[in-house]
Amino acid sequence: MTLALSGDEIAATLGGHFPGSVIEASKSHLLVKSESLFDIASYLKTAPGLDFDFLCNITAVDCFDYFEIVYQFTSLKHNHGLVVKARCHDRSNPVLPSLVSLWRGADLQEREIYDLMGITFQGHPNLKRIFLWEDFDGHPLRKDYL
Amino acid sequence: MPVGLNHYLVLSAILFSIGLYGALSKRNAVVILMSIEIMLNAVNIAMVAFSRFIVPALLTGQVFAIFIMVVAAAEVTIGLAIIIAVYRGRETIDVTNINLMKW
Amino acid sequence: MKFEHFGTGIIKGLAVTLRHLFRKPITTQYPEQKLTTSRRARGNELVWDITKCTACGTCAKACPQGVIRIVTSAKPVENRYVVEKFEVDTGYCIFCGLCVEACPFQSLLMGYSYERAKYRRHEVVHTNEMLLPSAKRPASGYMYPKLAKALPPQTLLIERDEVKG
Amino acid sequence: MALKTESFALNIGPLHPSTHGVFRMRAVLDGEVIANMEPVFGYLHRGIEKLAEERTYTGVIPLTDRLDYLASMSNNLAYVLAVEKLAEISAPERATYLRVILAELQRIASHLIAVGAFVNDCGAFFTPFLYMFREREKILDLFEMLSGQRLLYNYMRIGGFNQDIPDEFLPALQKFVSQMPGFIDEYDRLLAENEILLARTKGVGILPQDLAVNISASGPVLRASGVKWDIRKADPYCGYDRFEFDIPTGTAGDCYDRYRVRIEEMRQSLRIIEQAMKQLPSGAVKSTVPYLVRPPAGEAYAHIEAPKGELGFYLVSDNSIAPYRCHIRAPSLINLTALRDMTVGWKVADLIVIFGSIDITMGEVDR
Amino acid sequence: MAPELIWLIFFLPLASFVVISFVFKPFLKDKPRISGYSTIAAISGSLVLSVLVLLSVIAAPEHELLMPDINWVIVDGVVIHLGLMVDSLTAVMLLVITVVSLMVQVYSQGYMHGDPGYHRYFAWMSLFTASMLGLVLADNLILTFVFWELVGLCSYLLIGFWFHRKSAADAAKKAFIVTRLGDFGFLVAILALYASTGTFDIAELHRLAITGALAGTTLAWAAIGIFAGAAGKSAQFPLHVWLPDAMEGPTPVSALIHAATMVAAGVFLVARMFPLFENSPEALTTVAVVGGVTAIFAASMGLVMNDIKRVIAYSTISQLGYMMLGLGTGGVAIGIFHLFNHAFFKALLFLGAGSVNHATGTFDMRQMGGLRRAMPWTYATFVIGALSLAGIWPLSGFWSKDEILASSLAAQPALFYLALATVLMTAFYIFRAAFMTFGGEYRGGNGQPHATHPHESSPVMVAPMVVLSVLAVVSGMANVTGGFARLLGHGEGHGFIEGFFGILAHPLPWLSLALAGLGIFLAYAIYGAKWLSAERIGRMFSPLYTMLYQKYWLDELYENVIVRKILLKGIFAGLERLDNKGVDGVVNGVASGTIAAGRGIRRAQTGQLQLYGLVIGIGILAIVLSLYLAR
Amino acid sequence: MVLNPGLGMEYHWQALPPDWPGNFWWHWLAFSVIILAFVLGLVMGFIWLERRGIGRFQIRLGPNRTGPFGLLQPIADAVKVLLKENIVPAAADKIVHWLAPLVAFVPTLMIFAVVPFQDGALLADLNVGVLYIVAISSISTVGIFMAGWSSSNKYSLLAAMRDVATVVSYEIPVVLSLAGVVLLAGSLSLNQIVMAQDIPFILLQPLAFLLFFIAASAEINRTPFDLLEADSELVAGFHIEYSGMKFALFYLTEYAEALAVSAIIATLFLGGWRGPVLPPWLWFVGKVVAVFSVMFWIRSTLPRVRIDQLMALAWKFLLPLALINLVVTAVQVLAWPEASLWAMVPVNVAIMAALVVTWSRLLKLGGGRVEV
Amino acid sequence: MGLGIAFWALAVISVGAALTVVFLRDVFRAALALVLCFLTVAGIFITLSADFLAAAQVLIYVGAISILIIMTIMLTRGVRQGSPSGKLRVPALFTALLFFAAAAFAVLNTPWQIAGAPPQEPTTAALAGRLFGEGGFILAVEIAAVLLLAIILGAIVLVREK
Repeated sequence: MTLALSGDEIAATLGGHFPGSVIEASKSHLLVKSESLFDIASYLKTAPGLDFDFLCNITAVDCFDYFEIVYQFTSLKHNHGLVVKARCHDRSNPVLPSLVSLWRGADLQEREIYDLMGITFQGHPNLKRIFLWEDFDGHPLRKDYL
Repeated sequence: MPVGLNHYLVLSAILFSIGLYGALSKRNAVVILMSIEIMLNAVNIAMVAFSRFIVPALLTGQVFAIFIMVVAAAEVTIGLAIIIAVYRGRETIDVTNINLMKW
Repeated sequence: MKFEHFGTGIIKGLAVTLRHLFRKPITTQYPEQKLTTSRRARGNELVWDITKCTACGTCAKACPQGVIRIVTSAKPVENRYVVEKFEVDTGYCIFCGLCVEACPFQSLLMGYSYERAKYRRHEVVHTNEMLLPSAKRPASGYMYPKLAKALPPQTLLIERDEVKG
Repeated sequence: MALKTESFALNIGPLHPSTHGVFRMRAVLDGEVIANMEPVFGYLHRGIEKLAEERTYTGVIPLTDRLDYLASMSNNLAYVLAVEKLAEISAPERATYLRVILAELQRIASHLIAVGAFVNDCGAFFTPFLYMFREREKILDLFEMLSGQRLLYNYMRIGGFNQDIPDEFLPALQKFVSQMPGFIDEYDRLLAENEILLARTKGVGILPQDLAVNISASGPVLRASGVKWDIRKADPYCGYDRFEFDIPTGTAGDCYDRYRVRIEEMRQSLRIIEQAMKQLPSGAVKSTVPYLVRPPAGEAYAHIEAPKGELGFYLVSDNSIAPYRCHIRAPSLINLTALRDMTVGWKVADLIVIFGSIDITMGEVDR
Repeated sequence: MAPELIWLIFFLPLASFVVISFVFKPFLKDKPRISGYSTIAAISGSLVLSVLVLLSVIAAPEHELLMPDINWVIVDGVVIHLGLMVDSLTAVMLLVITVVSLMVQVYSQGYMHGDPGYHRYFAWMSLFTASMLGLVLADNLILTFVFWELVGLCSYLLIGFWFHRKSAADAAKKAFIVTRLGDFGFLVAILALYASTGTFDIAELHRLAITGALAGTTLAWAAIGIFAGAAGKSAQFPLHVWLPDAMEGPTPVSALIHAATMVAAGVFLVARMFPLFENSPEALTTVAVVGGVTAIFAASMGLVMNDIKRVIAYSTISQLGYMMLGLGTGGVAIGIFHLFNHAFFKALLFLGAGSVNHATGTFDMRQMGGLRRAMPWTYATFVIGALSLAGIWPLSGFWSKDEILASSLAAQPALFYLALATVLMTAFYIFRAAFMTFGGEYRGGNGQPHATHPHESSPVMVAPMVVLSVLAVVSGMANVTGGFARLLGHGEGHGFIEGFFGILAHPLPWLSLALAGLGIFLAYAIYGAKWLSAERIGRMFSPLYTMLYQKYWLDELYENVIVRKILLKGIFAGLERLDNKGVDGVVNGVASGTIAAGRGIRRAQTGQLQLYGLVIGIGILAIVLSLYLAR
Repeated sequence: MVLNPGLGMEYHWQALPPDWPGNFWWHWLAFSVIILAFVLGLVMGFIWLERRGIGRFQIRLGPNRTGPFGLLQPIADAVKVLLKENIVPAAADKIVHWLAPLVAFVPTLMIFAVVPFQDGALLADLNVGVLYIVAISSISTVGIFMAGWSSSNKYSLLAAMRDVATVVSYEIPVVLSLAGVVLLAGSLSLNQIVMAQDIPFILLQPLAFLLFFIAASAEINRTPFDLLEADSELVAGFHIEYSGMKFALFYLTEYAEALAVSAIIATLFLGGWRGPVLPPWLWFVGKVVAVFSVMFWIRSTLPRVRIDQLMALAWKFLLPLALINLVVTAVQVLAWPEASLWAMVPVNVAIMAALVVTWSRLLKLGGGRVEV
Repeated sequence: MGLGIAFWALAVISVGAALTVVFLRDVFRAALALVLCFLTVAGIFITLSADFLAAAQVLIYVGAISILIIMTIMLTRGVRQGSPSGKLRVPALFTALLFFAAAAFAVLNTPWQIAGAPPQEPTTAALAGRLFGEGGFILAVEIAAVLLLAIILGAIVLVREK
């Protein structure tokens, strides 16, 4: 059974390395500052005992006030998983760091989010629309898109 | 006038002249090569005609024609190889732009 | 090409196809031969039992495509609303069967027939009488095991294709 | 040709026999060799994630049928598992076993198509494809018997199934399970040692193990690269831990390994089905679930090992009758991430083979 | 014996070469052993056939098998045959070559194990063996010369086998160039002979020389020219300088090429053309003198070398001098008999050196020592070889050396004393090497980890050494009865026992045995028991030691004086001056005129092919027209 | 026998059956008609046979609607194809596009001029028959190339390039493997070769048969070498832009080529029209159909090779083996005792097996990534 | 008569094809015309009783050379705009005409010694005898073989990448 790591415990270890980066930690997930997302992700990828080598899933949720990006990390080595979230509060120009340089699996998923949710991932090598055409207006998965 | 040796030889001369003109005047290297092939064919016709009309029992002319074919095949192979090599380096097969032999 | 098995692999494959040459074809010559569909078949139309329908609209709510339109009389008759118009736009229907599943009065059933293509687009919109069961439009046993029992058993390829590999 | 020529762009797709739907690859060729390749998506984008936000939880199930339309059962399963997780509903025991049987049958059906189409991409004149279709038809017969349709089953429900299996199902299934291994052996005789197939697939389109993990590949693609990762073992759902089966893995990560892994997985699926049939309990197939499911606010991620890979549904509920957000982790899409890396430097013919060996369904890629 | 089978002797190794080069090397890179096996198989086949040839020759020793059947080149009346000449000399040489080659190839299986150039090595070894066999089989001088150069080429390739080492590459070049100097003489001799006789046929030349049709100065110069070639190949003074350097090649190569076969080709050539020498006293004397001088000269240098392979190399030069001496004073049988024996024990010594090197990683004897215990087999076989080389009764070296001594005493007493001194030196230096290598305590090898604990080489390397050591013991018996000499044309026979012990009834053997014993004793005293300090003796004879150690400064002489001073500064500089002032003046004048003209004409040179074609076409037309009009 | 005093080429046309009514012109006309009928009829038969046969290999029925057993299907197809609109791409090189099907088809038809249907029953018993076949068949390539080039379509251009590469490579093994047969028969005339086959040459030249079968399949682009029409890669290859009558000609060419190769194999390796009991022409047709059946059996089974593997197969496998076969045959012809020809059969089969196995082991053909 | 018709037809077609090769701008079509020219020359060989040579002509020229030429055309750019004539057009034309005049003059003014003997029957065996037989051209054949080998190597070296 894939062990879902508790956000609290991870937050405790993360607090030492990246003070102030964790906004909220619960049993189910970990909410981090979007600025430190990349550092935390690279830490999670390599830290011994964690070894999250598999970026299972990325998705974005439009919560009106903010966009919430949900990362599902999995470690094939230890068979455990962790949910990390980050938020974008700027609705007009939401920006997050791209994780493509860590996990290339993020490539198409980030493009999909960019396309459908309109969140820009900085550092993505090929951030283009993926499902819709280039001059498509708007981002359909936003709640305010009709 | 029944068709005789002269007919073939004149045909050969015509083809050779056409080939000569092409070889001297065209700018595309491949076309030049093609013109040279026409010239070689013209020679072959003359050879075979000689063989047929002058020494029909010996076939010497046909033997020569075979050798000419061999040489033609060789010439085309190496010529095309040169053309491709030149094209790779110079991006053109226009012989007026190929003046490696200058000086 | 690597000839790892120097052609024996190719020969084995040829033997397999050769054996198939002597098997019975598994295809059906459709218009002459027809296979019986599943007893729970969800054919390409709905069958409506006008007598049981109370126009409650549950089916319309359950429909993910919104193809069911029900217009009832303004006044109840015998404590029931009368259906004035029950309309299914088969053109948009995805035959998911959720309406049949949702109907609390067993008045909506899936159709059993399938050769019901139409030439005009408006003909696919079925209303009232057109939805009633008939010999041409039998109802399927989808969600109704009793109905299903009465239908002929489905033809299964597994029964026909006896040859073992 | 060994000669260096001008490179030129070649559009493969969106309407091309070997793109398995409407997929487009914009390839830059140098002679026959792929110098660059860019996949173009979106020709079948229907916005299913957005549509799901407008439907009831039950009403989404027909939509999931249309994701990977070659493996609708698996999509149904993943979705209902996610909703059950979100709403804290559990299915009855009989339903759990049935779900395993159906999911594994679906896996066999999907792999049959995958392998058949893959060999077709290698240029076999439809023969293996048709042989495999024959077996797939038998599975579709079974599914039709259960759900009334052959492709878009819409059979699973939150908390179980919409109706119990008919009596004639189990005997037919038994017959199928006993016949199928013989057919798989036949496929092996036809293909496994065929020199041409070996030449076309061995060492072609290698996806190294570290790259496979890094691109989040899953399913047979990941396992062919030598990673022993199967959600049925790693994170068992539907009681997969009650069954004995092996996870076949490849070594080289080439097209041939992906083909072999799929063939072996079919055998393992048959093992699971046999066990599940023996253990199948009687009882209800659906637990009591309100007509309109209204899960508590929150979120849930449920994933299953679908035929193409890890299929996950991420659902967010705001305590209404419709999901607030429904995200689908589509294995077909994510497995394509490394397509460029795998194909550049190979020939056009290899591009088709490599693409075929990944096994995607456009309905799932574009959603 | 069918001639086709004799051809096969030559073609088997050649086929091996072809197969290795064109099949194994490109296609079976990962299976190097196969090329070794094919070489061994081919040479084994040749060996069997050679034995058959030898048997048939023994059965009818007077019968010369001549097969000048195939017309090779016909140019303007000059016919060059491809043919075989199989007489007793050839038969003996075939046996020597195939046996030693086979042993060396077997040994190489172990020695070259894991070398990246394994295929290449065996390809060249096969080619060498084939060429060497062709050389001894050839029936005319042109063919001989072709194979002569082929073995030279193989020698060049194999010396430079590890061409990435500069020293090896230089040594290969040096060997090639120095031997070419001699070959020039050989070629001139061939052409001179052809000019005067009109034939390249060896048998024909023999006949002419014996009947006296070919005589006088021509014959003398031709013989000396041939001897120049032989001296180059056989490393005779003053062309010996390449052979010590040639030790840069792999040791089995040294054993095969630079000890047993190729260097002996010079001796063979003189023997092959012996009727010419026989009828030219000047040439014969030259051969004897050069041989005798080389013998002692090389032996003296061998006294002080620290590199075991160089010691053996100088020993080889010295022994080749012996052979020449034997040829020059006693005739074919004596020289070739020594060649026959020498091939076995010298190959053995080289293989032993290689085995030692394999264990210690070095050739420097100062870093060895004490290998007696670590490598008993190598030790035993090496000592047998050394004893044979030193000429200890009844080992093979004794028999042939004794005959050379005897013949030189009879013909050239002055050279006899040189030879006697050589006996002493030979015994000394070879046992010096033996004691430094195997006696005392181990001194660490080249310092690499694997060398700290030397151990015996693999059986595949030891086995050939054992075989060769057996041969080194018994090969001398071939002439105990006088059979060998009889086979090669003269000498009378006597019983085996009579010959075996009867030789001790003469004083000469005792003298040489005593000198050899003295040499061994001295070596033991200095290097074995350390009664005398080597350094002190070295200091005592410091100038002499230095001279020997610097190889009489011959290399420097060649390099600095002849090449640099005389050639470059003297002749070339003079020529240069003439060239610069005289010739160039004229040339420059013409050139500047031409340039001036060219500047004008060069406009016509557009580089456009078609223009050239056009001009050619017009030219042809003009010629045709003018011819027509002129008619 | 002077057959055509008018043309002055009398020496080409050798003995006709003596009882042939009339003179040369009859022969010419009759045989032209016979050949046309034979080719067209058998091609239709082949199309039907292949579709039905592959259907049965794929456990389905194949065409069975038009006529009994679907026998009229090829005719229906032909009618359909002929009635279709003829579309020429706007960017096409029109003249070449028009000419291409003809250039491809005519030489294929010409091949049958030298194929004997029974003893002496052939249009022209050329004494250079085998050479003629090889020479003529290479012309179709030009037609295919013209089609690929003139369509202004990248797929068809790729197919054309593949075709040229294939033909240039495979001409050599074809000629070399036929040389073995010619050596054995001692004649280039097909009728003479048939006459020489007291033992069918497939037994005496099994390796040559294998090589010729492979190489010829590649030259006429039959599976597994059908790279120029590779439906999974190049969609339809060189005739992607052809429709209507022109497409029909290409379709016809394809099957006529298969028929030609079948006929050549039947003539050169299977003893041609020779056989007991049945009339010779029936034997001939039977053998042709048998060879073709093997072809579509293979087609129904095997995947397609890749272009570099195709090249590698020609240069590294077929060519060396063909050379070896030629040498072996030459030696055998010179040295084999005449009486024991049957003994040659097991020897040659053994040689073939050994060569194929060793070559397969020795050479790792093809494969590998091409770095850009 | 028939021979005459055949000759004239073939001659006209071949000259026309040759002119097309030289004057057409589209190189690809020029190459096709070249194929036609080769074929007609093969036909002319047949009228000259050289059957083996005709087959060889088709095999070598049509089957190999023209295909190589076409392939080279494909590999280079600018096929349609083709092959313009160079600056040497006029002198070339002059030379060619002069050559033709000279050759025709020579041909017509030479008293050829036409042999009355009938041409060889099937030439294949006779040709083989001439090439490989006693007193034949075996040396030339071998030289041709060496030439071909050299050409193969040369072509490979030239076209090899890097």
